[in-house]
Amino acid sequence: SAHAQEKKPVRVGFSIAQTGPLSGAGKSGLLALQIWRDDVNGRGGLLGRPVELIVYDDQSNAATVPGIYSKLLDVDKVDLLIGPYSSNLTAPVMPMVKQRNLLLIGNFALDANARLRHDKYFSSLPSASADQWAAPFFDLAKQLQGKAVALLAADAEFAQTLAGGARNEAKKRGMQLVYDQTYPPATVDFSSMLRALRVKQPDAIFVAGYPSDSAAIVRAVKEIGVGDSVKLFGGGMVGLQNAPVMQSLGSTLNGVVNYHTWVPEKSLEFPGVSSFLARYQARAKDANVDALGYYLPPFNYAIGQMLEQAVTATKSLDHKLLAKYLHDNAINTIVGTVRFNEMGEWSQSRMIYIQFRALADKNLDQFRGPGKQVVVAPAAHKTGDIVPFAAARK
Amino acid sequence: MVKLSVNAIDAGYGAVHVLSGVSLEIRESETVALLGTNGNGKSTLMKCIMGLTPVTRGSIVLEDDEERIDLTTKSTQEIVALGIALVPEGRRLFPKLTVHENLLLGAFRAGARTEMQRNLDRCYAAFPVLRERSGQLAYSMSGGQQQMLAIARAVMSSPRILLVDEPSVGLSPMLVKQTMDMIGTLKRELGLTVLMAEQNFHETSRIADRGYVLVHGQIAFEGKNLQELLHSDLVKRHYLGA
Amino acid sequence: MSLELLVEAVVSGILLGGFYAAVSLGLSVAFGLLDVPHIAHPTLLVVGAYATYALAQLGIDPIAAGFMLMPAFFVIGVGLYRFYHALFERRGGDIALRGLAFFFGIAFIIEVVLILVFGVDQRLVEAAYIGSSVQLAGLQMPSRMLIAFALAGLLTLLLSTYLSRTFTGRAIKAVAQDQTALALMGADPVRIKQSAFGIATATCAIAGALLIIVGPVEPGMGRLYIGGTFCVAVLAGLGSMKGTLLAGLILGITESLVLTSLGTSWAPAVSFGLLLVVLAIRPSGLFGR
Amino acid sequence: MRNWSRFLIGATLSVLLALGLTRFVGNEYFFFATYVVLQFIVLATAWNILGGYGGYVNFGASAFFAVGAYCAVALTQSYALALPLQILAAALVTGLLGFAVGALTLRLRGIYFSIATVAVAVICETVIMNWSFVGGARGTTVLQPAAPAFFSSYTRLLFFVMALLALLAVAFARFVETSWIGRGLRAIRDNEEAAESVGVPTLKLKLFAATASGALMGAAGAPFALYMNFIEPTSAFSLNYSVSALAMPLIGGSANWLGPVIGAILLAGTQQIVTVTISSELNVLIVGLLLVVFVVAAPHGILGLWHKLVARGGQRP
Amino acid sequence: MSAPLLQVGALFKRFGGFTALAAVSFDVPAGQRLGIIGPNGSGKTTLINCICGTLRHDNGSVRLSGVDVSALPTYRRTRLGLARSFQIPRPFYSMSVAQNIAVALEYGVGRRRVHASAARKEGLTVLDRLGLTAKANADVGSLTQVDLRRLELARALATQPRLLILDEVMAGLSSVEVDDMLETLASLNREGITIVMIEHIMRAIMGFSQRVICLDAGSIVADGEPAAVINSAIVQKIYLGG
Ligand SMILES: Nc1ncnc2c1ncn2[C@@H]1O[C@H](COP(=O)(O)OP(=O)(O)OP(=O)(O)O)[C@@H](O)[C@H]1O
Ligand SMILES: Nc1ncnc2c1ncn2[C@@H]1O[C@H](COP(=O)(O)OP(=O)(O)OP(=O)(O)O)[C@@H](O)[C@H]1O
Ligand SMILES: [Mg+2]
Ligand SMILES: [Mg+2]
Repeated sequence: SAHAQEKKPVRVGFSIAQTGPLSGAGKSGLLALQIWRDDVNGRGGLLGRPVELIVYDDQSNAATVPGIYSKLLDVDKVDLLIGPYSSNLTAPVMPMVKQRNLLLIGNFALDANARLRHDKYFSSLPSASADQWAAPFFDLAKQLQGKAVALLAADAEFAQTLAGGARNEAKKRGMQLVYDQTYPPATVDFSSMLRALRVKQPDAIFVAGYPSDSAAIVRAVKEIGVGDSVKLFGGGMVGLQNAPVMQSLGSTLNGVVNYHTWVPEKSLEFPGVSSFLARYQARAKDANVDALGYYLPPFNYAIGQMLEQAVTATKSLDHKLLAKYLHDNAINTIVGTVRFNEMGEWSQSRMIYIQFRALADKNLDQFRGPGKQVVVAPAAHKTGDIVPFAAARK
Repeated sequence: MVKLSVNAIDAGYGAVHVLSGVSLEIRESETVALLGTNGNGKSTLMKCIMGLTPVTRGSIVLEDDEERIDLTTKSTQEIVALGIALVPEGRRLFPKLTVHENLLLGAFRAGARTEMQRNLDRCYAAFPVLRERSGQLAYSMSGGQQQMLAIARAVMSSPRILLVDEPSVGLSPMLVKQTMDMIGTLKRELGLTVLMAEQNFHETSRIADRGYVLVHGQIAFEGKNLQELLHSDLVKRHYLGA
Repeated sequence: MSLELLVEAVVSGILLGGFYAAVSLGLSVAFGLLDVPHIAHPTLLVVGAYATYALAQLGIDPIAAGFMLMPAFFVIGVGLYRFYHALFERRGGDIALRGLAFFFGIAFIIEVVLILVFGVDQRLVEAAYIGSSVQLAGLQMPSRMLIAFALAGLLTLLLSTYLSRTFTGRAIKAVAQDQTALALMGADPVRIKQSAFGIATATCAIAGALLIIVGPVEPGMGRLYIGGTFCVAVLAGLGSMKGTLLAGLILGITESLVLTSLGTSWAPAVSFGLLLVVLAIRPSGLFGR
Repeated sequence: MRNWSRFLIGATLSVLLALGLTRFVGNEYFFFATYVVLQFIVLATAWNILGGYGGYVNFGASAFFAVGAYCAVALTQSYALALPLQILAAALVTGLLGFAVGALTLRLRGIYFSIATVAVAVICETVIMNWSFVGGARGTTVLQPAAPAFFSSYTRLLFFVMALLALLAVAFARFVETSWIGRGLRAIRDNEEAAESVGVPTLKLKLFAATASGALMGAAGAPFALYMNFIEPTSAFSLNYSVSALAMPLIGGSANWLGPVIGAILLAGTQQIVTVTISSELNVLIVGLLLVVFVVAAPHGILGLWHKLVARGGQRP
Repeated sequence: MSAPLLQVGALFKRFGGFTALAAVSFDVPAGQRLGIIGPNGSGKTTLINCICGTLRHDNGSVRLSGVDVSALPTYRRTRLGLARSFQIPRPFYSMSVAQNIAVALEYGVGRRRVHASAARKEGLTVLDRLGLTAKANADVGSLTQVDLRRLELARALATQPRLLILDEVMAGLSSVEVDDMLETLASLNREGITIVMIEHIMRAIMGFSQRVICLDAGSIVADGEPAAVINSAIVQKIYLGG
């Protein structure tokens, strides 16, 4: 590898939020990509050249993205591109890569290619659309004989998209939306809303929210209660995957069923993931990021692996060849073997729903082992049966 | 025995020299008039005594039985604490506080707090309209009412020496008389020492013991008693409309 | 909407309003009374929240932590004011606008320091009263909101008594109106302002504790509270403590009613629309002078 | 008059320069970055007309910017209007919004006015959030059309358009400043009642300034969605626009039309550079420090500092 | 016969529950020199504010040359030839003395294009009249209270009024200065400007007015020849304290 160091590096460029509301996940993802860079360089780099990351902070603000990606392409002349974290920030990049016919691996952007149908876009998010994302939740609701559904979503991009999916999936299964409300960002007190919702006696409650709301809603549920009718509570609450939030909420989380991408359960022990997490967790404290790293980091490491496998196999940095390879082959990553469909989405959705069980308070380590975040859907990865909300909270 | 002496001071604002070599003296229980036409430095002199305008040369000394204090080295708060109060030009009330609140603030200095109630009664007795309007915000008082409030507020601080900058400005003739009477009363009853800049020489001369005339930032004339002052050419020319 | 729901919404709104008042009281002093364009106030709240978090990690109760932090915050406030005074007030000029930009700058700097020290993740605290509720005349109310309301009431009472009953308090009310005149009353305007700013900042310790008791905090959160806190302080009529409590309650009740009835997503428009309406009728706020 | 002719020559040269740049600069990134700086020149200059000259601090610049942007989006979605018409329409709508804000000055002074503009911004944002036609909270994709023949990319066209807008804004601000309008606004800033009593039609002037300022801010926002190929409320209503709109004139010097230009170039330029160099939480720190240092070191803006230095230099023989 | 220049008809003004003006009516024929006196707080300033439109009156009418101006904003009244000075001076602080005048010159008479050099000359004439020439380029902040009053008057004059209303412009002037000012005002009056003057300085009122009105508690209590008004029992009692 001493030889590799002398060669011109392979530059991988992207922006990721290190400040602003998206920075919590963004920073943990960045650490994962840096670990991948170190790993790949340890293995001798790509095509015998060292890998260099060119990273900018987009401040969680979509308005900075066009400038940043133009800089990456026109000034830094990067060899490979990764999208910014989250859908809203990816949107401005899509027309650029389409126009210039470049390969882009999207970073947890939901349904980013729907409009442009760019043939060199690939997603790292294990779900192709909002419908697909929400579907397992409603399967669970069906399983629990749920008919009346309440929907509560934050008035912001991701939550609204997901809520759209939830509405479709509920309708498909003939369920009735008895409450469907959007709440403004920075809402402090959810008790009024929960009371209004409780009156409608729903069987299932689907919440799409961001970290601060998610925590506040979960607490309000404990304080105010949601009524005896509710058998399934949870859905798309961002933030309940974050270590500090989970640790603080502790037993308050019991019974909540929420989406996730990876948890330490038997069915998700893909090769390499535990060793990655061990290395990640060792560096997390110094980097001041999420201590567990279950949500975004494995998938960001996987982004690196996707590029690595394609480049190594094709022995080329030609985007056309790389895209073709990614379309045609199964990619082995620490989050499993991935196949892409023609839209660049995962051909098999792997969004999982977990139920928090038997949690104690003030204990971060309990989340490190199985049994606490039981995968209840989809069937392929299930490690336990769903328990109705009230029963799971006892 | 209290005495305030201003010794050959120079003062000004940056490049503008206003006072040069001004000396004067105010002794206990005296009422001293400070005369001088517009822009000659009367207000500046008073501000110098209060430590609001820096003195570039000379000293201002307050003497009593125990000590001699050079005021030029003291801050305004310290000077006020020594029992000197100023009714400033332009009134400088707290516009968005009520009349009552303005008066209470007058009693801020430690020495005045114990006598607050007595002083308050005294002020309300002298200016009944202030009691009537005690809840009104100062800015909405009429010009003359504001002037009364400014004087009353200074009295609230139980001063030993009271500096008054043109108290009669904006007051009706009747109130000018009453104000002068009140200052006279304070002097008689409390032994208050007063330095008063005033254009209304006619009314001033009813209570003044003696006076100075300031011309172009210098003391142009010193009247050792009222008679001397009344007969000074300068005064005749400028104030008595000879 | 049923009557029961309405009553519950109003009660929730009152509690929420208490919280809004609590986070705005310091601003009512610093901005309302002292005329300091303290746009960094919400950021100091977040500092208070993180400081509470740090103490809570040591096992100290968050409310107790808030009170314990008050002296330190008083000192921080004094220091910040001295800095501001030396750089702006003493030099004169158009301080209102420059001060605004200055405090924006300060807010950004503090934000970065918070990121560097605590990271960017959300932080929460735990306590017995978080996640529990109290049965009050048949209504179930979150304990943490009740605490927020009680503390807001207490702070309002203390501050308004202090301001109207003590000499220093009255001087604080006067100091922004005419400093020279205040000096002529025998008070040192700079020291008066300094201690008032200290007091204003000390309330950020308690209010910050409330912030993290009520919900998770993150370093950039201050920005979300700029509109709200200034709205409350202005609606109150600058500088009135009772007005601040009342303005907080009005906003809280409005928001709660809108959230309970249909169209929750319109809550901000309704609250701020209300502010416009009040200003149209009373151009200097509810208790403005 | 001679001053004006010099200004006109300068303006013409700038247009030619901008046009030349779109032909001869190869690096696309240049246009992405300078577009943003130009956009801030328009925004800061527009803000200064009401805030700097008239003393009414508008704290809701982001509302004007975003409403302008959304107005253009709505028109593209429904009528596919040409860019100049979009800008015109956006200016018209935000001009009306400015007029409404100007009407607030009828009763509200000082900080009360500023907070009212914040309220206006929140209300506008809520409306957009709930307006599904333009994408609501989720935002919507607005693809750039093909670039017209002369320009090799659409971003270059946008750069040129923004350069024209900046010139227009600056010329307009300069006209206001040096004409009777500017002197009237200054009197209003000093003392409104006294101004009125010497014959200054205060309400009319304020309405004029608020309308013009609003229209220009809206125009600055109109091409935003095309620049991004996308729009969503959070970034369009970013606090950044409101802060910059007042910080830039302040840093440059708000008494003169050149002040906002200098402030915008300095602050927006630094931000652009920092975003792609230091690029971490430290870029927030740098903006913070910049604000603090400049308002402390240059109380009358950079122009004020410059005049002071020149005056001092001039005294020395 | 043409209408009087100013007609005030049954004017009412209340502040909250307090009635500051109660049915004030009077006419001022063109060319008259009218003095208004009255105890502090009797409503004189409020009256002017209502006439000029700075305050909106609750009831009644104000006519200029027969035209009802009650609904017009202040600036329109100014352009119809109505100018006033403020009792507490309100200069444009960011401007020099000359620039203060320039604004009034430019806006006072409709909005007209004043040629720079012509305006400068016109401005200088006005400043000269009031003895402010030497301070033309001075910062307003450095003026004394009395100069600020002169500036108030100069700025009002620059709007080229037919009717000039002065609120205590002579407060704080010494006798000589009062005489100077009276001289200036008299010459303005000779040029055809109607002048309404509020003043507490009796010498000025008596030396200047052709007619005097006395207000008390918001109502006119005396109106007529100066000597008759001054000697009336009511004026003696409420105003002069004789
Ligand atoms: N802040 C200031 N800056 C510069 N010059 C000033 C300032 N204040 C006063 N002056 C100047 O100082 C001189 C004296 O002013 P001062 O106010 O002491 O006079 P005065 O005798 O009180 O006059 P008046 O009768 O007008 O009150 C004046 O020429 C005035 O222009
Ligand atoms: N905004 C206001 N709110 C309440 N009261 C007011 C307001 N403005 C004036 N007043 C009251 O109205 C009365 C008349 O005031 P005005 O200023 O007209 O008196 P004035 O005759 O000019 O007195 P002066 O000779 O002292 O200037 C006073 O009692 C005053 O306190
Ligand atoms: Mg004086
Ligand atoms: Mg008056």
